[in-house]
Amino acid sequence: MAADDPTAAGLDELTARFEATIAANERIEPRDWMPDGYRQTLIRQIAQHAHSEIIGMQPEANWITRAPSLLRKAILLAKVQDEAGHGLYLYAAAETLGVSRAELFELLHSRKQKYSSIFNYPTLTWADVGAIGWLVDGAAITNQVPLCRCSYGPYARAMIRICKEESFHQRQGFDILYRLSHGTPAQHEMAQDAVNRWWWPSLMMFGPPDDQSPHTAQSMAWGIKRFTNDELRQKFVDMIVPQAAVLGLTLPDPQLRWNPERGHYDFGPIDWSEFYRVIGGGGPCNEQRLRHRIEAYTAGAWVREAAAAYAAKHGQRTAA
Amino acid sequence: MAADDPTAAGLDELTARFEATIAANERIEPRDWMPDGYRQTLIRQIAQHAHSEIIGMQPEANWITRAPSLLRKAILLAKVQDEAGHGLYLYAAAETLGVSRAELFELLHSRKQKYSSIFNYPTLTWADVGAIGWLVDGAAITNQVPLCRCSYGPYARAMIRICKEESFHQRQGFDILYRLSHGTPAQHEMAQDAVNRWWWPSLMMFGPPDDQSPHTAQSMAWGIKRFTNDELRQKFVDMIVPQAAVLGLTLPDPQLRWNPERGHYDFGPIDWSEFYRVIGGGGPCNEQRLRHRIEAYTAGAWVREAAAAYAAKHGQRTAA
Amino acid sequence: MTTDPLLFTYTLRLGDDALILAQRLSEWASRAPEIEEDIALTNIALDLLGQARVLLDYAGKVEGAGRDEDDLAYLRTEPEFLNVHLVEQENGDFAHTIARQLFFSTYQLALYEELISSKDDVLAGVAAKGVKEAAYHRDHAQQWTLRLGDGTEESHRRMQAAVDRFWPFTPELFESDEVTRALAARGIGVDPSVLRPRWEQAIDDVLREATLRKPELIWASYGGRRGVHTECFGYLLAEMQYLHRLHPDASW
Amino acid sequence: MTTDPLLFTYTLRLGDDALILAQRLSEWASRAPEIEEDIALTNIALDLLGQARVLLDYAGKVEGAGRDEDDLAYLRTEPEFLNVHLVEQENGDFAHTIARQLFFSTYQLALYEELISSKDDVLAGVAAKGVKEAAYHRDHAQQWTLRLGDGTEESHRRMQAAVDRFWPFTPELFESDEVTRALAARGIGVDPSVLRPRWEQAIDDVLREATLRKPELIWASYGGRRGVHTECFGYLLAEMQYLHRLHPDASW
Repeated sequence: MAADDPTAAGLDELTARFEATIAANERIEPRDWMPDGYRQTLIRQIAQHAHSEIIGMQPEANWITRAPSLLRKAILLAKVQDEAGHGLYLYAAAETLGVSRAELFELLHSRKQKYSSIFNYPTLTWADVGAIGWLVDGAAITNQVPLCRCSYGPYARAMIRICKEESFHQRQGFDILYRLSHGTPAQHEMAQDAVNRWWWPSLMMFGPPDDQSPHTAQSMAWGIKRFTNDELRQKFVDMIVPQAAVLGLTLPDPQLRWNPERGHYDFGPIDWSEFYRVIGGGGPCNEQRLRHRIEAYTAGAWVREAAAAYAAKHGQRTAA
Repeated sequence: MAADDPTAAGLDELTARFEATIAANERIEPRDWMPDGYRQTLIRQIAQHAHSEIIGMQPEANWITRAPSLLRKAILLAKVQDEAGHGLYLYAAAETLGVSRAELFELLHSRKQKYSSIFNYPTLTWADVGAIGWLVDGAAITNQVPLCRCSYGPYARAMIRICKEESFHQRQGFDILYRLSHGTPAQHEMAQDAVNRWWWPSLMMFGPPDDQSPHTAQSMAWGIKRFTNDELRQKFVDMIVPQAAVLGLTLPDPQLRWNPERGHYDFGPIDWSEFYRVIGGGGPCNEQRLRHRIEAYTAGAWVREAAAAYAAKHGQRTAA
Repeated sequence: MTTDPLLFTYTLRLGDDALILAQRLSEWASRAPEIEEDIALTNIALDLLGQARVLLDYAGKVEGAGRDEDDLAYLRTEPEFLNVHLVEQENGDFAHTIARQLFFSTYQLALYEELISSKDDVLAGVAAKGVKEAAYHRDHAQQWTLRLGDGTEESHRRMQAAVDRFWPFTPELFESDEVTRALAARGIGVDPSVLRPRWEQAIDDVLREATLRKPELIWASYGGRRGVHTECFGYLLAEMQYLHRLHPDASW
Repeated sequence: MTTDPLLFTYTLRLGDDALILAQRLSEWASRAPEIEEDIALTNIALDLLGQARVLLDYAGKVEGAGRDEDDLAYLRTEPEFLNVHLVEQENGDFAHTIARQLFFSTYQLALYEELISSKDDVLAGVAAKGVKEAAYHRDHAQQWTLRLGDGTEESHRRMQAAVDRFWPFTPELFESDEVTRALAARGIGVDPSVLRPRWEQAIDDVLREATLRKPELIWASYGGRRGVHTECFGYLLAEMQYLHRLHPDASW
């Protein structure tokens, strides 16, 4: 879209230069020419990531007013604020590819772009805030750390900032669960119940298995992705299992065990029908999350209009 | 308004017949001729009474969802329902005088008609529900029982139905306070605090002292009013003081004592500046009550329009 | 301690449905679009609360652990409530409240029509009284569904949105499990799956007459019968139980 | 047990103002009109919550009865909270939230500017840090007051309605009583009545520039400093305290 209209010869040269940059593990910047597929893939991925930050505020915001201590309330408020900030970085990164925040919102609200399906599950107890921090942010970090080396510069730089904050979040989630697990019996039960509910959805956050993920090869060739879905999922499981032991909580998978030959934890089969159902709109909160988002955005329209009108008026007056 | 346009001679005769009816303690009915002042006085009084029932739902509805037992919740729900019913009777009685419910709502919402100032105080604790039942409904009954003999038939008949239900309400309020007063120390304190806050406003419900109530004489001559404000206030005090002793609660008036010569309880001076301030819009909830009312009415406009449209359409279809 | 755990669970489910819907309806008091509706909504809330009180009282007796209706209403935690998700959903606008009521009362009427012949005297008694109440609630909701669906353009749009919104919460009404099947086999309870055809027929008829589109089912909300609720429920419980819990040693 | 009851009361008042306004502002999370405002409102809430934590912690120490910040936030009942009515009022629309913030932060900034020279090190410390925070909050609210007041016709109408709505809650900010007078005399606290001229001037200027009408004062709401609140406050407390109270023996 933002590209020139090069001759066929010019196009070959541009492509070669683009591929050389990728091959050299250097960064593509907004001013650089890039193939349209690369651009579209990045827009889709960054937008989905940005939307996930914005929608992802909801399940946690659900517990801010009810947080059981002031310290926890402050930490949770700061976390939800970070998510809004991540959304901003990411929409800004997407804008460098020639698509505006307003357009992306429109695509989110009309269901033409997605957000991470994990946020279509409800936060039913305070322990869910812990489970989201530990498991969901844990999975997010596993996904995102390699993105800090993504071939597209603005995205990679946004991810570096985001990953720093996410690792705080994961530690805070762990800390919440640790306190619950070592607290009263009711608190322990709350923690275990939350982990039981969030474990499998967290594993699904890495996307479908490699043999059902047709775009992975291209994304890896472009340096957008560095590992396959299954590789990342395995990294995550290997990270989480020992942490669960420290927490004193079990993971709801009887087939989970150390495999000394592979040097990894084996785990049971994932219910991919649930994954596709939730992606397709059949999660417990799909409707609710999007409705909440659209209602908030719609209710704020007059505020945005007022800000625009004031800016226009103010400009005029200064000019006059 | 609904009256004919009689000649001067005819007017004399009508006036004489009207006054004879009043003198005979018989009822004026909607079909009867009546002086315009009589009609206007009644409209104002019945409308204010109807508005009070409708606005009066708010302070009690405030505790339905938080009622501390299911039995209390049911009783309170039923009471608030009764108030809506009383509102209906009274608007219907006013309509017999040639003014529609919609017109009366408009007068309420534009502050051209008033409701009882007592509802401009907040219900801060569950005990306030008891205090309203005991004191506010007690004062209302004292006011209303004589209205069952009001010279205007539809109003008198509405009052007979209302008074029956109000006496239930007063007993229930007493019962709430009795349980609180004889409950835990925190409950007792809650009850005493509520009585402290509601006592003086209840006394003000009877209106200004007789020497500042210029319309009383005319209303009594017309058989609308049967007792003066001060007479009713004294009746109320005489009824309440012994009940307070049974409740084990004190009334916040150090000058309150039995006067054997008068055969009544003496009580301290009322702060009429507060009365006039609250009437004039300066009570803690004037703004809130009217805003709540107008918001509910406005939010329901589309529902009323739909019902009207459906009725019109349905009529057409039946006709076709 | 529990003398009949299945009956206890079953009775709680019925009682919680009634209690929680009564709680939601009572939020309308002083906020209805006309006085007549303030009266009607309060009336429905009162009927349901009355049913809830008998059912929770009975559940406490069946359990045999000395819990009364207030212990069960005020001192259980969220996962101990067994109502369907439909009844806990927020009121929304008047159309939403009507759609929720239409779906629930049509179901409850069919349920009580069957439960009337329960071998359990208390449940049969609740049903015998409740069948008249549910019929009135259903009629009220039907009439408003017609008026709003076939009223103005705005009311049609709002009513359709409300029907769409609550549609995914209706399959849970008919969910059958070991509890309902066992009690149905004993002639005490009703397996709600048998009520579905009657419900579908009635709802189809009303929607059609109201010029409303029957929604497609994209997803269905389940979990209430096992104590797993939706995010709005915690707020409802906090409001309902706060005062009672604040004074643990008090009677009211 | 209380070593300095006046200081305890005074510190609680400051702490409760900050705590309750933080609670109200945090209701906005995920609901703001744009992402930047989600960040800004959360930021203000965080600043206020931070102030509240220091103040409540200190109040507990002054009291000397072993209560910590959480005991004071979660285990006091409504009449024990000493915040002004302004901060407990419901959020309303964005204009309402901005008007409430403008009134409060303009007051708090003036207060902290004085409190900075308190002889009490903790209060002086809160003020020293808080003065920068309050200045930012005030600027944020001022900018939005200008944009909304002098934006569109709709935003002007909404902003004026918001200013009118909260105006009666502003005199309470400057209420002086034996507590404030005694602490002011000891060089520890500020008698808020001295802040009023500065506040009036600042607010007058903003309203004028925002093309808004300064409301007439028809009534004024008082009572918060003595623990008498408005009807909306009980709901806020129930939501805030429910979970903590549900687990009396837990730590989090």
